[in-house]
Amino acid sequence: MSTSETTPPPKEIPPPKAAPPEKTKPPVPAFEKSYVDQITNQFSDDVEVEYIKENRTRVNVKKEKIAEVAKFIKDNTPFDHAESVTGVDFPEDKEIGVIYHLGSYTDPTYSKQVLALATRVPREENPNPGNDSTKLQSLRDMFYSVEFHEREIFEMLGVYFEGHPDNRRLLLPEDWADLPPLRKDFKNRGR
Amino acid sequence: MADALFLAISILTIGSAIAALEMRSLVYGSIALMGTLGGIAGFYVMLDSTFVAMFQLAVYVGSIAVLILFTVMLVKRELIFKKIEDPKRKFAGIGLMLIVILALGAIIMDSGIKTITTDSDPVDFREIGGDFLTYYWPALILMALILAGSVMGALVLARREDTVENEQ
Amino acid sequence: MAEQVIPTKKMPPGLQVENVDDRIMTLNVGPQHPGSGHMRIIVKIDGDYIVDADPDPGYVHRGEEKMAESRNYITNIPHLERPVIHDSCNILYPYILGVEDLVGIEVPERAKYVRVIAAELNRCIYIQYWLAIYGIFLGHSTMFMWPTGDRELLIDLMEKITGARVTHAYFIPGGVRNDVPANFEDVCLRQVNYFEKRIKEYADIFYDNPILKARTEDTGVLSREDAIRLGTTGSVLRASGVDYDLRIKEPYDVYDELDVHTNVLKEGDSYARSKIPWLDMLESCNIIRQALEKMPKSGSIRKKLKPNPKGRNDEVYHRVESGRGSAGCHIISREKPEPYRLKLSVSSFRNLIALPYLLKGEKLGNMPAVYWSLNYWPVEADR
Amino acid sequence: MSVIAPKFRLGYFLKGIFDNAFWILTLVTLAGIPTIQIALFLIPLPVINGQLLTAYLAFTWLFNPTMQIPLIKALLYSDLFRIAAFPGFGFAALIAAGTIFVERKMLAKLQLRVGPFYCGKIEGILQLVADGLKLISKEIIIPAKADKPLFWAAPVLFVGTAAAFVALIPVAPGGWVVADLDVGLLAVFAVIGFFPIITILSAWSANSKFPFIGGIRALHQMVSFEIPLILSLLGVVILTGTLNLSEIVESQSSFPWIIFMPIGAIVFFITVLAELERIPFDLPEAESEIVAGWLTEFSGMIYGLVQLGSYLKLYAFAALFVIIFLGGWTGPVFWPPLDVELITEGIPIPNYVGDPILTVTTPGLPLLDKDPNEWVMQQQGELVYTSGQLLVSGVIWFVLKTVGVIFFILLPRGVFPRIRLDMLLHIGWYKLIGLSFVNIFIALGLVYAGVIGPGGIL
Repeated sequence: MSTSETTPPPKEIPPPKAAPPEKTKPPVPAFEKSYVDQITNQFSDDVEVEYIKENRTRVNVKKEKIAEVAKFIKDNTPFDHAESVTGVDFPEDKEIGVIYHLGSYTDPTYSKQVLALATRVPREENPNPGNDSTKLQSLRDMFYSVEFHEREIFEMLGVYFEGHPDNRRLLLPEDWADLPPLRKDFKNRGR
Repeated sequence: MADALFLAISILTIGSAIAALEMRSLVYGSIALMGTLGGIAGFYVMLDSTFVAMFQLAVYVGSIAVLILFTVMLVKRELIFKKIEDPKRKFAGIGLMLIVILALGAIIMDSGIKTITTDSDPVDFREIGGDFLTYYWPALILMALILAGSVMGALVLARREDTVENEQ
Repeated sequence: MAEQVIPTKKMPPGLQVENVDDRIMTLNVGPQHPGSGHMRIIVKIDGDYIVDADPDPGYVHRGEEKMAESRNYITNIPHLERPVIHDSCNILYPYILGVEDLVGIEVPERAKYVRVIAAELNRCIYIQYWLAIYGIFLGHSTMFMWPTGDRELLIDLMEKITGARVTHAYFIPGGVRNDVPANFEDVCLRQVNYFEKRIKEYADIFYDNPILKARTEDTGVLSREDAIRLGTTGSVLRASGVDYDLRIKEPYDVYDELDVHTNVLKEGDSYARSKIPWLDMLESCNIIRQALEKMPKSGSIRKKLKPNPKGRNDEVYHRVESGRGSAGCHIISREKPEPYRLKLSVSSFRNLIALPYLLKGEKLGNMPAVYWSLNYWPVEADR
Repeated sequence: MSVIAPKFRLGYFLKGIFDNAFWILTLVTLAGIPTIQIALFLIPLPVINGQLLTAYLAFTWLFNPTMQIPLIKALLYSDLFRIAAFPGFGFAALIAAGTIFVERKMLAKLQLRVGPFYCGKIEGILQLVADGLKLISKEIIIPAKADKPLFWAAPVLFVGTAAAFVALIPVAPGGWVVADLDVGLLAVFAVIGFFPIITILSAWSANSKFPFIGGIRALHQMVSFEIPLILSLLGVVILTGTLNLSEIVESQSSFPWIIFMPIGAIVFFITVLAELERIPFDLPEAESEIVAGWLTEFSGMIYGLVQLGSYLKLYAFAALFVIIFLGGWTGPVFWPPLDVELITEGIPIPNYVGDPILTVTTPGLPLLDKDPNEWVMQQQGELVYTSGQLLVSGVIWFVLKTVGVIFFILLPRGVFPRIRLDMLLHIGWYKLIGLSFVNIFIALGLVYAGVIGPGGIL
């Protein structure tokens, strides 16, 4: 399957932060900006607005503050459930990104909005899932629906979620001993 | 023919009774007990009382044995196959059985039951039924009502237990 | 809940039971079980009551997301519809919308209507299949045979449109793959009308059946608050009284030009959850008829796409309402022909979290009714 | 896969054939023929035309055309024929096979199934044979930790008990029943009581979880539905004053009991559905919950035996319903009654060339002659009618009614979903027992009002 050899990952993938093209951006939508501003006002240093587009916003958070920000969002904005949790491997930055997509069922005015709450955790070359520094606080107490998603991220990318009661594997076999398969250095056979 | 049949049924009854006591597996023991009860039904058939024999089969083999089996299967699995080997108790039991058989046999032989002869016809179950429906009808109705009442009562009791369980 | 440290040695979950009371029996429902689908539910029962249920998906895990990272945007189309081949148009829809967003291409008006018609037909096909299995799970073999029979009508129709019976791969960035046949409007209208007449008969034999009502009403009740808290979607959510349908709330393509109604029930039990898809089918028939009426009779069916398109340096997240609920697709793109990361946020995976929650405390006889009323498709959850 | 074994040698092959032939011949000579002779010694042989039928005479008469009819007649009235063929196993198995056939065709009609419509040449009758052959030829797999003696015994006992049930069913007037017991109905109850035991034993012996849950469910279901089953039949017993099934049928020569006790009939029908594990009550075999219930570990012919037993049981219960509530073999009769001479000896027809005798012969299965007992009984005034007065033979009426009841037993499979265990027990213990008590009180009321029953006006 894959090897955990220490060949450097290919260089052609530019990191996302490294390319902020300064073009004439479309005007920032007011409604989306209002609820993002709530978060930025509360956590001025720890959060960074990635983009505010129509119906879609993204906020990058430091990994230590993710639980606090999530609790603030849960308590002060109508976002009440997590739709999706995406884990992305960035071998260039030696980081793994975790993106929570939050939505709202209770407030009809927010029904189009999806707030992406993103963070990065350090990545290790020789992963030992659960026992290395690739750890993140679980948002399960704030958004219960991330339970299975976080289990999936754990097995697919090796991000251990502290505070998650059930960090077993979900989709992979119980005796999976290889690299977490969604990391970029896990090579598909024949590709 | 009748003698041979009697012998066969006796061997079946007594043998399966001994087996019911001696089997290590409780399930097989209860199956042997069913054999015993069935053998007794065979005796009733030989005595020309099929009515009693069928009741014996329906009630004892059909229902009581199911209850016994059901109880046995709810017992822990280790207990079903647990060996109880105690030769002292075994011999004491056999001796006690012999004493009881001898005593009962002596009493029966002594009581003169062997010499009783009667030519009157055995009572047919139809007559019993007819009497129940005609002369003793109040008793029948009373019995039916008591049976119905007891069933209802049992159901009420069972229901109360059920709701308690649900509350838990 | 107490924090649980990962055990160093992974045990199969079925063998992890220690110090369990003798009253509790562990049943492995699946993967070779007629009532589980392609998954395993580890059920612990105490008498007739389920005390614990642990879903264990992953038996049909294909690694679609990993596969998508090494294929370009066009060659990703056929394999991304594999998770739900019965609902292939709808499972492909968010990906197509995302790719159109990334490469910046407009879709012709006629193609949008064709897409809506194909998506609604496919939704009916999926729900019929789901309903058939729901019927046989409840021991109602007539309800197994009728939907599988009536489903053939729409499959024939889809075959006329796309050329394939099940896996269509019909939507492409910039439109649809090929135009509908010549007399398509008449044939489609006739088939859909007959289909609607047929599925209305299901009420007589299935949905109004007193035994079915007595059996599924008040079982597996999911309250409105819990449905929101668990983040469920689609029919499960709408059966619990939350009015949330992406076709209305976030209209994509031409759904904002059509008169779409959604079906919401308040009860949140298995019966309501099983009735919502059936009502959705009737609604789909309405949508198809409207779309057929409003569809431009001629025009381009797709925009010309330059070969091997590259995305821009961005990320997009698009959602559609599939046969089971919201299907989202999160594409992180670099300036490359293939996506950097593609995440399918599918409704089955989101609804699965409600299964252990609902099964705890139910009777064992309710397990199939509750499980399949979640509108769960194991292959989709595994991806 | 090689067709011929690699070590194949013609000499070994021939030697094997000769060995087998030698051993078969030896065993037949040493064991088979003496067994047959002992059996012939023990079996009481009939007297035909004043001659005791011996084995030698039987072989001789087989080729004598004048003696073949009496020989067959003697065979028809022998116990072996009754057990094996007509009222017993063969007849029931035929109806059971027909039941499977009808079930497939009917459900195909109801459920838009295409397979059974296009199966095979002659309406797919050969499909049954193919199924049977498949079951016979399949390997019998026994779970590793199963209790082997019980696991083997349970299907055989199941079929045996079902056959014992069939043996108690009379199908035609004149004692066409294998076991004509005075307490036939009680014997039926006794036999029914064996099914839960066999079920729970087989479920326990498989040493597997799903069969065990299925067996416990079957036990719950059968035990709780046996009580309303027995109680619902007591009303008829009170009215007829007999437990003999043939006499119960004969008491319905004017009207069937379903007219007076519809409640009992409904209760009995529902309990029959539950005892047979048919579809609204097929919890012991609920495939989406517990794989196949107590049949999960059965394979090959063991499974086939259980299926055979359950279809025999289906026939027996349907026949019991017909006997008790629908009047058994009674059908429309000639009215006014025919002359006795017309039935027995025949009336000479004047001005008719040829055979001048007009008789009423009995169509139906007791084809060749009327039962001699029947005539005697009629002379004694015990029978109101004879089979000669029936428009159609009683057996045909019986089969028609039984098939009708079987149809209604099969019908819910296309209409209802499965119910849950607690609903089932609730129906059994609360509703059906109460209704059967109502039925008993109706019967008692009819008796004490003097309308019907022993000494009643009807």
